[in-house]
Amino acid sequence: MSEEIKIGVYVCHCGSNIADKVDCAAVAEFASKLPNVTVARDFQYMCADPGQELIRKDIKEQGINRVVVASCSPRMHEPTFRKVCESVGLNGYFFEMANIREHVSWCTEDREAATEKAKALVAAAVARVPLQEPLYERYADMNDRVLVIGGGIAGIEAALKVSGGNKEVVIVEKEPSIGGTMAKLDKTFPTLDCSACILTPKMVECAQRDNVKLYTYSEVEKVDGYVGNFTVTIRKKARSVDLDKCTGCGLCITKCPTKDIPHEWEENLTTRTAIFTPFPQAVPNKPVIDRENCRYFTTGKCGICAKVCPTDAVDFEQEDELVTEDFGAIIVATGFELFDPSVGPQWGFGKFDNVITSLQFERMVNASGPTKGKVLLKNGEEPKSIAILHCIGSRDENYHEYCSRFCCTAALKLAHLAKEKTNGDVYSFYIDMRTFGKGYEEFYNRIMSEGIHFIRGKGTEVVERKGQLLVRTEDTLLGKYREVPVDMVVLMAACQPGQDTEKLAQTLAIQRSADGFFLEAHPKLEPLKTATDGIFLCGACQGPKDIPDSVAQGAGAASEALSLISAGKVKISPIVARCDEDKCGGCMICINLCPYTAISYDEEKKVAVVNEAKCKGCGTCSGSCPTGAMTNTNFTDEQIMTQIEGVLAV
Amino acid sequence: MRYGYMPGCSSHASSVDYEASTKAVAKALGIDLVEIEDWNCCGTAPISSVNPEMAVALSARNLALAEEQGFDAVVTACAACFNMLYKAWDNFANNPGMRKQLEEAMSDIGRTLKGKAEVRHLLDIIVNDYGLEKIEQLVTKKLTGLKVVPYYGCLLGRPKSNFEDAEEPNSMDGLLAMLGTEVLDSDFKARCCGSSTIFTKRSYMLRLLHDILEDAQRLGGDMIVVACPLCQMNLDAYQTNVNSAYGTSFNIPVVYFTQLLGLALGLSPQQLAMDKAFVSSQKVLNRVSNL
Amino acid sequence: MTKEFEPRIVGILCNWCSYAGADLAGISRIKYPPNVRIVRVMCSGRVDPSFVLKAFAEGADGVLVSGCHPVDCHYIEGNYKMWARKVMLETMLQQLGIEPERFRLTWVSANEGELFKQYVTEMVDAVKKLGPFQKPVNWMTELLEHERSLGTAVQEIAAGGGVGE
Amino acid sequence: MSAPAEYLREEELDHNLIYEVASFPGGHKIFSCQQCGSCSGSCDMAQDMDYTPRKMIEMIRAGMRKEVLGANAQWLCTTCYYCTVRCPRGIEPTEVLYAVKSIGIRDRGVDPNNDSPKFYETFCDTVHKFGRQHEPTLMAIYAFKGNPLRLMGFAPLGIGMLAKGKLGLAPSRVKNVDEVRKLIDRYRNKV
Amino acid sequence: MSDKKLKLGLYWAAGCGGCDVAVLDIDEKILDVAEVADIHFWPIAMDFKYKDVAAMDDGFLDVCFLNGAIRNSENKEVAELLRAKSKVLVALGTCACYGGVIGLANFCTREEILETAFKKTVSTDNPEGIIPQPVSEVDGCELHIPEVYEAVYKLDDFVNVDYYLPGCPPRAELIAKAIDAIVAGQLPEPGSVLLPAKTVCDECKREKKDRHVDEFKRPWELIPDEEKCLLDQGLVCMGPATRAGCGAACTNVNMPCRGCYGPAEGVIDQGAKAMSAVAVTAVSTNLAEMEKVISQVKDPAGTFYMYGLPNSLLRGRQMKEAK
Repeated sequence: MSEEIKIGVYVCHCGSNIADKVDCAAVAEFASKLPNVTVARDFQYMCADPGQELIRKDIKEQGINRVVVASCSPRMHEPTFRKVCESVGLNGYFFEMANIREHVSWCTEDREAATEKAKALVAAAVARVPLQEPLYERYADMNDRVLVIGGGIAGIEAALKVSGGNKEVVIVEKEPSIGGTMAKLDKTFPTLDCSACILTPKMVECAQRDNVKLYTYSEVEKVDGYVGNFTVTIRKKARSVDLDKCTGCGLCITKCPTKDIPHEWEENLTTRTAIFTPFPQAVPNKPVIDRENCRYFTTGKCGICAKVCPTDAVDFEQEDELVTEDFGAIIVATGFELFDPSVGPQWGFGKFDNVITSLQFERMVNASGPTKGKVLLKNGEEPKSIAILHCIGSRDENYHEYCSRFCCTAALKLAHLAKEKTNGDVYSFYIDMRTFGKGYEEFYNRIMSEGIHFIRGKGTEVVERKGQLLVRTEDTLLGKYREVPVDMVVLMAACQPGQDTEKLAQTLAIQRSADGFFLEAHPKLEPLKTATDGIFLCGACQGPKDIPDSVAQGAGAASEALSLISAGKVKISPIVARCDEDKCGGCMICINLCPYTAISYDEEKKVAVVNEAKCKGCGTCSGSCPTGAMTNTNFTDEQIMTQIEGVLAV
Repeated sequence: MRYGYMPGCSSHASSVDYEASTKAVAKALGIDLVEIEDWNCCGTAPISSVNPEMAVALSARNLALAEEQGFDAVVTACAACFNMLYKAWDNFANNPGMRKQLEEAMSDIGRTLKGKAEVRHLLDIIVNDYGLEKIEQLVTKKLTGLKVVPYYGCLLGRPKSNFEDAEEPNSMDGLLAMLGTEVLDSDFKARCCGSSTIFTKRSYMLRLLHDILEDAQRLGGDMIVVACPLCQMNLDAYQTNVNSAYGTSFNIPVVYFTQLLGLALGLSPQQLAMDKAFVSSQKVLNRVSNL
Repeated sequence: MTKEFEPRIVGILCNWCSYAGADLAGISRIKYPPNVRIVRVMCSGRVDPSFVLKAFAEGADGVLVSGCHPVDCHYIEGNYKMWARKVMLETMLQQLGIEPERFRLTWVSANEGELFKQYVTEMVDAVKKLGPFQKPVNWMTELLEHERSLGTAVQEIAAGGGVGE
Repeated sequence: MSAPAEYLREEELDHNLIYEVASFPGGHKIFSCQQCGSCSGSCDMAQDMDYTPRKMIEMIRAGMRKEVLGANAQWLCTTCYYCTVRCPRGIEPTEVLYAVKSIGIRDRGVDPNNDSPKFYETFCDTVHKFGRQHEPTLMAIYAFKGNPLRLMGFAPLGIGMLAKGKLGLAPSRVKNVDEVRKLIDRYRNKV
Repeated sequence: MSDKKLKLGLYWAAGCGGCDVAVLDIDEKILDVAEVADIHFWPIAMDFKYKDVAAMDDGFLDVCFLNGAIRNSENKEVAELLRAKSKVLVALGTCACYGGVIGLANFCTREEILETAFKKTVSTDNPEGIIPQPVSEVDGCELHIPEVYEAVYKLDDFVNVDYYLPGCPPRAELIAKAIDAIVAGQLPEPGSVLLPAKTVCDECKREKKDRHVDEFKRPWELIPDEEKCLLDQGLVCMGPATRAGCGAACTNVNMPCRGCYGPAEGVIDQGAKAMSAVAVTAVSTNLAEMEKVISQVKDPAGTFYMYGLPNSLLRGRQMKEAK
């Protein structure tokens, strides 16, 4: 650098805030003798207009090209003084701040010691500032399309809200239809309105809006790029049915000869055909062929569906298709899955026919479900007594330590439905009744009045004695051991992260918390953001959530995405990592260190490459770069080491 | 792997039959079981009740002896010894406070414990180390026609175990099926027989024994098969007490898995001390061809 | 009797938690010993062990590195990376004859002004007990004496090298 | 006759009890009990206990020392460990009850009509003597210590065992029995 | 360069002599050297006396290759003498450049070393426990031997060095290349290292992949996979933090790099950088687990400063001023 370094040092009194404890004049006097210092002043209020003007004047008149302000915390006024420099054409990063208020005057008793410490901090800033480089904030273009992964109620809500803001949105759903778990429910608490009645219109709207594109039976394969400029590869699994040609008449389904496949969507309570639509209100309401069970695919013979199809829509030759789309923001709404209670043999699930999960019971009481809304035992009879066991796999260190949150109220709803449908004895075995939502406690009150037997004690074990199911528990309020004979047991299985959560977390480079759900950027203040810019969360993929919460989050995530893409540009901080290709040995240590996957490896040059748009400037890579090739702008090794020399010079 | 054998106190008294059949079977299979020199009581339930730390320390001495004598694993056929030894090993390995305490206790008696020797149950050794395939080649008599109810009790799988499931133990099932028996699955197979409190609270414990025996009878089992001397003693010797208390007439032989294995390997009932049980198994065995 | 030994301790603090925590101590007017001189980095994950060695080489009597609590890192897990370095650095410093009390890694969040004070106070007390970090250590004197004794003549000769000029 | 109305008097509660129990191996997690009753629901003996295992834990937590040590629950525990493997909070009720038994024996806080402590101490004494258990000695001492009639109760079994050669009459001994004694004394004398 | 023959000097200070052997290893190239250069000083090969050097004019030697560190007053005097007599002084080998393996002596005091060398080794036969002194009287005569310094120093601690050619020893072809460059007058900026700026990883063919270590191992504890990066396999390898030039000689034969070519360009403390890079490969979110894994690296200072302790920020073990 050929230009002569001229530093201006400004020591702020901050009224008496600093001056009471620090001899500001002495500090300025001390600074004036330091190398490269051209002017050193002390002043009442540096952040006020006259103070700022002082700096501007010196830059203009004395040719000051480096500025050091000793005042408050840089977390407070660093941007202010950067702007001051920039207003007269000096790069904002030729500025350094010494914190002599929070770190000196306000926390030190002794005036002499405080002055000494202030001098050290000023010396460090003066030592460091000549090494600082000009840095520039930059902007990248913003794509204004939004991807929603997951077409349950949270994803649907998010998509509709984004679309309502006149932005294009794409929903990727791995199942053949959108709708998610909510589509399987019968009634919804606490109002007991029919789930399908409130969900179906929203599903249909997704299909009808022009700016909403649905990819059902599809999965996100790969995500490249960064906030504002994501490039996403989507795998459209071969449906074997041409959606454009198919009218959804259903003839193929009635003619399919393979009819004994367990119906997953019906929680295996019934069977389905090999070509099927999961449920009557499916969107799109068009079938899919389950190739693993289809005779055409397993034996090469059959093909009846193709023969009967009036529009020639069945296409056995269809293959998985990879499509690439660009987005500015991504909303993750992949929901949850139900804990498998057979993991704990004590509950008897899988061992006894009449021990079922909450979702199975939900399908049973649903009028469009496999039993047409009747509660039936395996032998076709109606149960005279039903036990509902709370906390199966929740609040249990052996399975999931967390509370699944919605099951208590859901159990109340199921207790109500069980009572209503069978008029038998209904027992609810609970540890604590957690009915936290609006109207939920009132709902609890209502259900209690319906004559349900509430037993405060975990249903620990389900055994069969002489053909009778017994629920073993302690009635903890009475302090008595009880064995309750029942005909049917409903297990309120825990809400747990979906199986593909881990894979998706890797694909998206977002984090998961210890419980396996996706991790939000801040549990209170950024519940919908992830640590990766431009990727948002909503619904039960972040943790157990009921419908009202999922809907609220869906709308919230849409708002986050809209607010981001509406800005039109992505601002990129100049404090980033940079790799000196000449020095980089290509050891790849840094690549795994980066939590934002901002560093990649250039196979050809055999060096690390930083994507500055993804980089957040933490400097962890430079902290472990063995060659010094990776530098952290404004926090280079040299700058920090010089600063260390500086603080120790006094 | 060198196995250091810990017979346990009952091997000299109430379970001489288990001991005899264990040794006979080990010999027939060629498993080298060398008795740990100078082993002591494992510190089972009654001692744990007096002081749990004392009990763990007693087991720790056995582990220390096994280490000193160069064994890689302590093997016991007794579920209670297994439970205590495993507890000592687990505390030593995973509970720093107890580790320190045990180190002190051991140095006090001039021993050192490093936690090198594993703790294994004989059933685990036979089924998992030796393996069913190898045994099958040595089987000379299939026990076809025999209906057996394996009974595991509590301590093979609980609270912690290195080979058995806590809720659904099954190590014996495969072995017994391979020997040609029909294996019946009892809901009570992992329930407790109450042996640790039989001396002090007998009247309560008979209920537990009754339920186990009743289920075995319901299933139509010819005999109950066990892998623990306390289970055997309890279910066998107290059957008459159960009968008089409940008005039942159970007469179900309770045999050790080693005894059935021995029979299949061609050993005689005498070699396997099968005459030591209170409820005779002779009738049942006579029914099975070529025994 | 001369003035009591006042150690000089270099504090390397992450911007989001510990630097903010130190700010909070000031804002709350919490008084603590003035011996720690703070250098700001964006994340404790930025702290290259060389910085710690550099501080000692420059005569610091102690080095305090502080970051966000585990799981709270603003950059997700930079603090875990510093922890990894710290574990190794501690052994290395010990091998280099530096007492363990002279280097410390702490977690201080943005609302833990009191805790910052506590750590600083503890560290200052501990280092005071140890006394100054010896610089130069005795074998360094040799080198420094040599440098002093270097006549200008030798320096000129030394500087004069260069082929073909 | 109904018991007089009682309430828990704070001054009669022993808040140290839970710490004492927690100091035993496997006792430390007792603080996190959520009182769900999984232990009692898993327990084959809960129907015969005066206080269920869950209630025992709550009473320990409350500091009801007298009631806890005087209960029969711990003596009915068969140590089958179902509660331990099923506890959702990782508590080990079996170990908690071992601790309660141990404290009871040490402090002589057990109901005098309960013979269990005598049996357990006799068991311990026998091991102290031989280093191993010897059933005939155990039974003889236990009987004479308490009610001699009890020996009669066991007699039929004993005779049967004798006939089967299942009572080793000569006790098997540990050579270095001093070591075993030292270990037993170390913990028996521990307060 | 004029058509006059180069005047060459070579010297061996505190070192093992391997560098001199490396010079000989340039094989027939030595003949080319002889064609363009006259060797005026090379005690290991020819009979010269210090007084011959002292008699030279300052700057008489065109180039002097000096290997070995500075351990005693003789090393230092000769280094200073040669500096004065040479136009270009090249620090040859890691000892001269960075202190080298013998720099590990800086973990001990001079007293500890002398005690060990003259009294404590098994083979020592020194009943009177005599430790040689710089000045002693033998048969009425005063005997002088060089004074052993408190520590090991690198060459540039005492004299200005023009070029650095590290390596333990530097590969013969690198020496040959340096001589070529001198002859051709194509040397870089004074103060440079005559090696590529990259690191050993750049020359190492192994596949680097997961960059996560669950367990650190010593080389004898496993037979490493020949394709995969050694660090990924849990071996502490200095390759990432070591200057290229050796052609990854060690990792090619399944041994981890020990760092003998010194720090990467511009790096102040090779050990600290290497340590930082190696430590983070064990990062997990379980602090205790991490501590366990990292503690498996038993001797971090000895490992990471094996070749460069005198060149590190702290230069060696910090020893209190004797009271």
